[in-house]
Amino acid sequence: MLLFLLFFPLAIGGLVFILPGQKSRNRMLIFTALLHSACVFSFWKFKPAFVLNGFLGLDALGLLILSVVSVLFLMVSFYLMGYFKNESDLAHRIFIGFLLFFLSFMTLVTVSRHFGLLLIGIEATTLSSVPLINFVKTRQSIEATWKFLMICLIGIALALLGTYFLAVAGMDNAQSLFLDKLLIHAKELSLPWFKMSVIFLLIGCGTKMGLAPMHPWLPDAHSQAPSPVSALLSGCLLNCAFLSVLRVGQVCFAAGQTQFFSSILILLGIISLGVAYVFILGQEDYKRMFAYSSVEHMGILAIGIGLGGAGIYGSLLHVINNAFTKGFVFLVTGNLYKQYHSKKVSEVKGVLRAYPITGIFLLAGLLAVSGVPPFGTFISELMILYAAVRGHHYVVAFLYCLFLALIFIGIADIILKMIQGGPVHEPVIQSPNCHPERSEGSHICQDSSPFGLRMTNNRESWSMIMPILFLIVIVLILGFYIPPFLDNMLQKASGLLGG
Amino acid sequence: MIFLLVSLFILTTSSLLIFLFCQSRKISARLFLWSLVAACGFGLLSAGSVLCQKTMVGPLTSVDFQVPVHLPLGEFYIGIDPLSAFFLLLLFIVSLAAGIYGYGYLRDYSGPRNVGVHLALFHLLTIVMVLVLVAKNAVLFLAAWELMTVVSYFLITFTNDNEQVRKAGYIYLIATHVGVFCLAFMFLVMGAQAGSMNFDRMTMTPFPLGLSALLFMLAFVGFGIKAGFIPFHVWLPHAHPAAPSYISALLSGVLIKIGIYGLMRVMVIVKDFPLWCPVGLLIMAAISGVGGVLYALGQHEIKKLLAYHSIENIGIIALGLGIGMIGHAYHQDTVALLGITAALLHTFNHAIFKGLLFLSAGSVIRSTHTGDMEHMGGLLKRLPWTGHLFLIGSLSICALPLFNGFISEWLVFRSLLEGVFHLDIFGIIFSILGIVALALIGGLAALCFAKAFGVIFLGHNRSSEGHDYKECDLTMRGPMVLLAVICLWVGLFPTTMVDYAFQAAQVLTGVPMPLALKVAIMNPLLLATRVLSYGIIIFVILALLRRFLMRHYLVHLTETWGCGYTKPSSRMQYTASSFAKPILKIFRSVLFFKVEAVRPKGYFPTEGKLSSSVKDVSEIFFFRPLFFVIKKFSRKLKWIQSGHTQIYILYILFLLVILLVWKLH
Amino acid sequence: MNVLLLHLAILFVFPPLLLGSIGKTKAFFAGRIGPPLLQPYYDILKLMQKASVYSVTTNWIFRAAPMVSLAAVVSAGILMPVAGVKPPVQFGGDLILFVYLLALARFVIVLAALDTGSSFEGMGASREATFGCLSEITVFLNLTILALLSRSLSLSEIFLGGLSSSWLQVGPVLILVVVSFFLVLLVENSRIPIDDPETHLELTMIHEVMVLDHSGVDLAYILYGKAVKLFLFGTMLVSMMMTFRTQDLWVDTIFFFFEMIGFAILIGVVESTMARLRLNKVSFLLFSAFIFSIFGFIVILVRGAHP
Amino acid sequence: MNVWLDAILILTVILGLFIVASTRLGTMIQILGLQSLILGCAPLFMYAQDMELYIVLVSLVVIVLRGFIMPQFLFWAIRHVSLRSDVSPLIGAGTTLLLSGVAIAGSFLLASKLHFPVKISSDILIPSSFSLIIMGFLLLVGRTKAISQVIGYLVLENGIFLFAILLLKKMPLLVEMGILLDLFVAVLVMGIVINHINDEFKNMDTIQLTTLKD
Repeated sequence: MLLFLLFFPLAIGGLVFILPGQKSRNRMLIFTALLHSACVFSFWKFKPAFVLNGFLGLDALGLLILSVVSVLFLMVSFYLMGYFKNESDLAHRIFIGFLLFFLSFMTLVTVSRHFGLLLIGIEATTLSSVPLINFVKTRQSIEATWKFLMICLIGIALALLGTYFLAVAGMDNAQSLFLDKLLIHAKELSLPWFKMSVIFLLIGCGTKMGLAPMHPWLPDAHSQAPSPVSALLSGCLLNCAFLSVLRVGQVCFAAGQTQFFSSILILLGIISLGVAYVFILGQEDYKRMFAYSSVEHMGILAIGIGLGGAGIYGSLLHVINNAFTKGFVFLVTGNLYKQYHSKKVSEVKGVLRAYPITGIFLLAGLLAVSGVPPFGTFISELMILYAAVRGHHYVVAFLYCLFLALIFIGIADIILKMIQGGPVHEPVIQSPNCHPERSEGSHICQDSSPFGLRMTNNRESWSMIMPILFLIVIVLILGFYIPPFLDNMLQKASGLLGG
Repeated sequence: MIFLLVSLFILTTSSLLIFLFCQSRKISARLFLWSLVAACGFGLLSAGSVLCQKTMVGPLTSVDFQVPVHLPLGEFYIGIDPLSAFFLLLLFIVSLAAGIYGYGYLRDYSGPRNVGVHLALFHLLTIVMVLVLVAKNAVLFLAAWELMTVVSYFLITFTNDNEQVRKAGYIYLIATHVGVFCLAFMFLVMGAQAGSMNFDRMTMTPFPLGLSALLFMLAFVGFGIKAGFIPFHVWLPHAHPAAPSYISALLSGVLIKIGIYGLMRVMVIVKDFPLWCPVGLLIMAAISGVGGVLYALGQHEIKKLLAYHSIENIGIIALGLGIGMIGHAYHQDTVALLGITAALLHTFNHAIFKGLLFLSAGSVIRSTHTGDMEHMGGLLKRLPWTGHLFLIGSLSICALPLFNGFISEWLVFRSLLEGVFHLDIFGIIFSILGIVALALIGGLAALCFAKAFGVIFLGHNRSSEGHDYKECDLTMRGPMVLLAVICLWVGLFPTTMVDYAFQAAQVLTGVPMPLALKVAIMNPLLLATRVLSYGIIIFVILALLRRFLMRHYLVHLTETWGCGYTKPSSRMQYTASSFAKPILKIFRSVLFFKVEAVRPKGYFPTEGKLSSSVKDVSEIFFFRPLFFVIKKFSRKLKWIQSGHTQIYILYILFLLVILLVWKLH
Repeated sequence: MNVLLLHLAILFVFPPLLLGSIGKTKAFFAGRIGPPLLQPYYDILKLMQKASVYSVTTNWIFRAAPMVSLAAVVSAGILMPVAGVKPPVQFGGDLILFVYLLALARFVIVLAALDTGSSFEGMGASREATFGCLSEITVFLNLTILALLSRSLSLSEIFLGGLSSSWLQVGPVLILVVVSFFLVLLVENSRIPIDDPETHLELTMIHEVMVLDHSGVDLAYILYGKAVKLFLFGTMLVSMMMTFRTQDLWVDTIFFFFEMIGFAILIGVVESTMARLRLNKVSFLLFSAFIFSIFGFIVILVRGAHP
Repeated sequence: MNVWLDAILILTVILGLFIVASTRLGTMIQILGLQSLILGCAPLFMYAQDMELYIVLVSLVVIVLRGFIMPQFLFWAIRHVSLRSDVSPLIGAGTTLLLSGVAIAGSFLLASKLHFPVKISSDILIPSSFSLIIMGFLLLVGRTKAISQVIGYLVLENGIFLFAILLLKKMPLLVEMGILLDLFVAVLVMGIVINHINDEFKNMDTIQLTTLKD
């Protein structure tokens, strides 16, 4: 079953390269996504067996992340139907194909039970997301791709070294890098090597996860990629990286080194919050702003895990909330870009008036991103704060509150500027460099009439609204009510980390 | 309880319906009106039923209701005890009045905004405020509180094409949301102590003094921002002029009171604080009261003026609360009960008359199209209803006898005097401080409203262009009349409300009210009202005498005596700024009172100019610099994201080295 | 019953006589014979028979104000013990009501002044309101001190023997209170050196300028109200100082009569020996009064004369 | 046999020094290829006593992939580039050399600090791998040409592989192969991206890649 889950998207991805016709490719994409999520949800009922003599297996953590990935991917693939209008056939082939590869590699990350395999999966996700980020080959996007590639590869190299250290640490007992074996023998690992490995692994996976100060690739990549891709990056990819951090955490918990592990994570988390505050305040590019808010939320996750106890449950819950929130927020930015052809905050005005639906979505985005009820992020962030208070980490709690408040100030300032007031009447014309997403840039010529805005408003197609709506609804529901099955799963998962 | 649930149900469904029908304004408005009336009716029933219960079970009788919804920390657990009921009472009254008024106000609104959505939001605000008042679980409380902030933000920025309005809304959102973090921190500390987020459990658990001091400070900041204590009041004077008048009525009548409610709720949960906490509260209250009214004196924008008066009245409320807490700390039940009762009653009264004032100010602005008092004058003839209602409001807010403000301020004074009698030196000193502050507040408030009413409604009209002032219609007049009637009712027959206030106060003090004390409080009030009735009789006699004496003179009318000036013009009247100048000059050192004058020169003088202004200290000298520093700091650090891949790689290396050194030296 | 009647009689009949005797005193110092002692009564009666002129600018407020203020002042008088006679109404905390009734009286007159829309009356109103609200604090503070000394919150208990023991205990405090109260009294009743009731140069006046437009009955009411207010303050001052009472009603009344005359003469002396202060000095005067009573408090707290 | 192994290790380190020292891209790539090739042989010497097919396989793949294909590919990637030397590096060649000398010393020190759980056939293996890693970082940080950064990355990877030799037996074949494949694909992708850079910017100086910042 797992193998099917792995190789089916891979195969389809291969098939897509030779498949003619965008429609059929889109259908293929959606079909795959549907099947994938169907399988994943069957796993909630029937637990899949380990395969490849224990290389692949699915525990609560993996299942959690996997389902998030799968749902978000499904939504994004729906969104893509309305997103691509007219771009070159080849580009489309490549895009869809690598999208599917990306999916399968993310699946690999979530199901792998072996550290080596885990890292292979992560590196694979990196490589397969390169063509997606570099979809429109402008200078900025190439630069972003290059940075993304270099920094992530280096990070993963360090993580690889870390796994080797882990193997060395377990040389005379665990004898291998299988997660389960390590968990059993965790107590006998030789400490210095183990600690070194943890440090390397954390830095490596932290780089991929976008924790400051390894974050610099993140804002560039997210802002330059096409919006659906940014949604996938910050909704799925970062969580996969987070999963690898959690795996390290599992071992540390088993080895009784939680203190060591959590101190590092809390440090990184606080730094990320600080960095997010610095760059969100007075940010001119709204996609960059949301990217930095991803950094912030990764920081929150790290802090939650570091605090332990209720914090682990909280941050696992926050994984879900944040993934969907970020997903729909970036999709909304896609809509915005379609309508305004600019990522500059200063050139987007009066959204709420000109495009009511997008405006409301953006508003929901503001509230959800900054953890305002009734959105689920509120509960999860509150739980993490609770963990901090419960554990008497008053300094952490204080900094957490302070930075969240400052970040809210920044985000609210920007988004309120965008949604309120009267709409700008003349559409904004720019030099082609300023809008990397050429596929969307192609609308400009039609829009350069005073009524361009109205016209684009009509173009706000259902396929670009429904997925966003769906995601928003999920986050909303999670704010009111956590269904028991999810609760059990979260309990089980946090149990793995000693929560 | 069932009544409350019914009214909540009505509000929820109708708000949804309104949202659905928001395209057709007619339907949505009708729907809004009737659902509001029904819901508020049921709500008042529920509040009344709790307050009227004459059970000897003790003060802490509360009716509960719980929905089995699982959330990690929170659950949907609500209940009404007298304290909540008391606030529900004023909430429903004011939102009823404000809602009906708003219905009339928006009837001929022809702007770009969608009225239906606005009305739905109004319902939503009522719902969440009710939830805040009845929540018995900290997380539910926080969520409702946060929602309250957000929804009210959208109501305030109804006309957000205006830059001013956007700025005001932004300040409001920021201020209150920052406050929320303090509250979250506080409640979580409580929860961690109690092991549960339910208020009942928290009330059971004892808190060590140090912790309770921390909690008090957090609560003071968190709730104080909402309630508008100086120096956290910055959002108030911006938000009120920006918002539509009925929204400001709701804001200043109910929303900021909910801050007070929160403070009281914390006092219910954490019973005893170290003595300096209530003393600090008293001092802050004195500062807010005096400062608020002084700033109000310096304002010439009618709604700004009213906003600062809200700050002043919050100060008065907190004076009562503070002396009550001090009495509680000294175990002087008389002082405690009196003070808290006074605070509660003044909360109610202020809600009523401030609502009245804002609504009437709204209809003034609506007919004059300006909020600047310097362009008004002589409106009493043109807007008789509005004028007289405003007069009643200002008489009440000046706490003059016959009106409700007097009753509550009398109680506050009484409690402070009791404090002077029953406490030791330390207590006496602060009671005296309170007395002085309150006396000063009373005098200044009278001065300020003499100015406001006189300049707006009396004398000649100052505005250059002739307006067609049209008086507001019944839907706007009705609510104002309702509020005015309540003002007079409480002023002349205070027993009922005082009784309710006692009920609520017992929840705070935790001791049931001894009957003797109740009598000792009630009797003077009754006697005072009797004196007032004597006064009325005397007035009638005088009036009759006057009528009798003037029976065979025909009254002849002339111009006002211009003291020898041949052509007195309306511009020669005393303006608002000149009226307030003497007192402001006396306090100029604290107010940064400044007068810029361009004097006319030469034989054929060109036009001169004279304008006076006061500076809001905490805004100008604290918050603006603070935000400036924050922004500057973040701009200073932008170099981190330099764009060089090599540098980024260096970061990774550095972190690696640091961690290795830190962890494995 | 007859006691009650006596109280009301004194309250209603006596006040203008104070004005008269002040006038006499000043005339004596000026070396004139001056108007007869009962001149104020004549004035009031004369005004009552005259018709009134009203400005077209004004509303009903202008006409109602004199009556309201007089009613307020008189009903404040109902709380005040006169000549050792218990007032008709007394209750704990009536001193608050007392002050607020006087405030009401002032408030309506200020509104009436603004109602005329005249620049001068506006000026007067502004000054009156300003000094009024400053003096109110001191009045409250003094009353609080007296309440603290006599352990009660009602005027009648304070002034009917509540203070008799305090002179022996904390005499200096009472002296301070009396001084500051006297200063406040001058301000409240707009006497020299704060304000000059005789001159009619608008710019220098405070109270008089407010009532420039009133005429006929209304002016009569205002004059009478002024007299009653002065009477009330005088009563307080006198009964602060003269705490000695024989329990015989009539003797006390006679005593009181002479005390009040003495008070009037004192005012007259002050008025004829002092010059009018500059307006911006008035606030200093009020401030010093405030300081006096605060100082009194400190003495009390140090002496530990509080419960 | 340890002598051989040590010789190989020392040789790799020295080659690494050469790479660090040289500024001509061509030579760098060639030396890199040579180094990888020698590294590929290292396992054969290390596990000379108990040779297994699987080890031979791994080392063969390494020799082919890293020794021959990757260098060729890198040459292909820079085929259009006119200016073939990394002028104006952020850190000059001399400094880099000095630093790498320090790095070598440091890594020997570090390796002596932590003791390896089981007996290793050569005690300079770990230090040399560390020093290769650090050299890789030096290149990554110090050079501005995109291609030289790729080379730096590869040197880093070589260092890691050197370490991995120790664990060759513990690692399942699947994982080893996966890692190698990943590396190979990574180099491919890098090459492609470098091509894009060439097309867009007309040369591959990463100094131009600094437009995205705050």
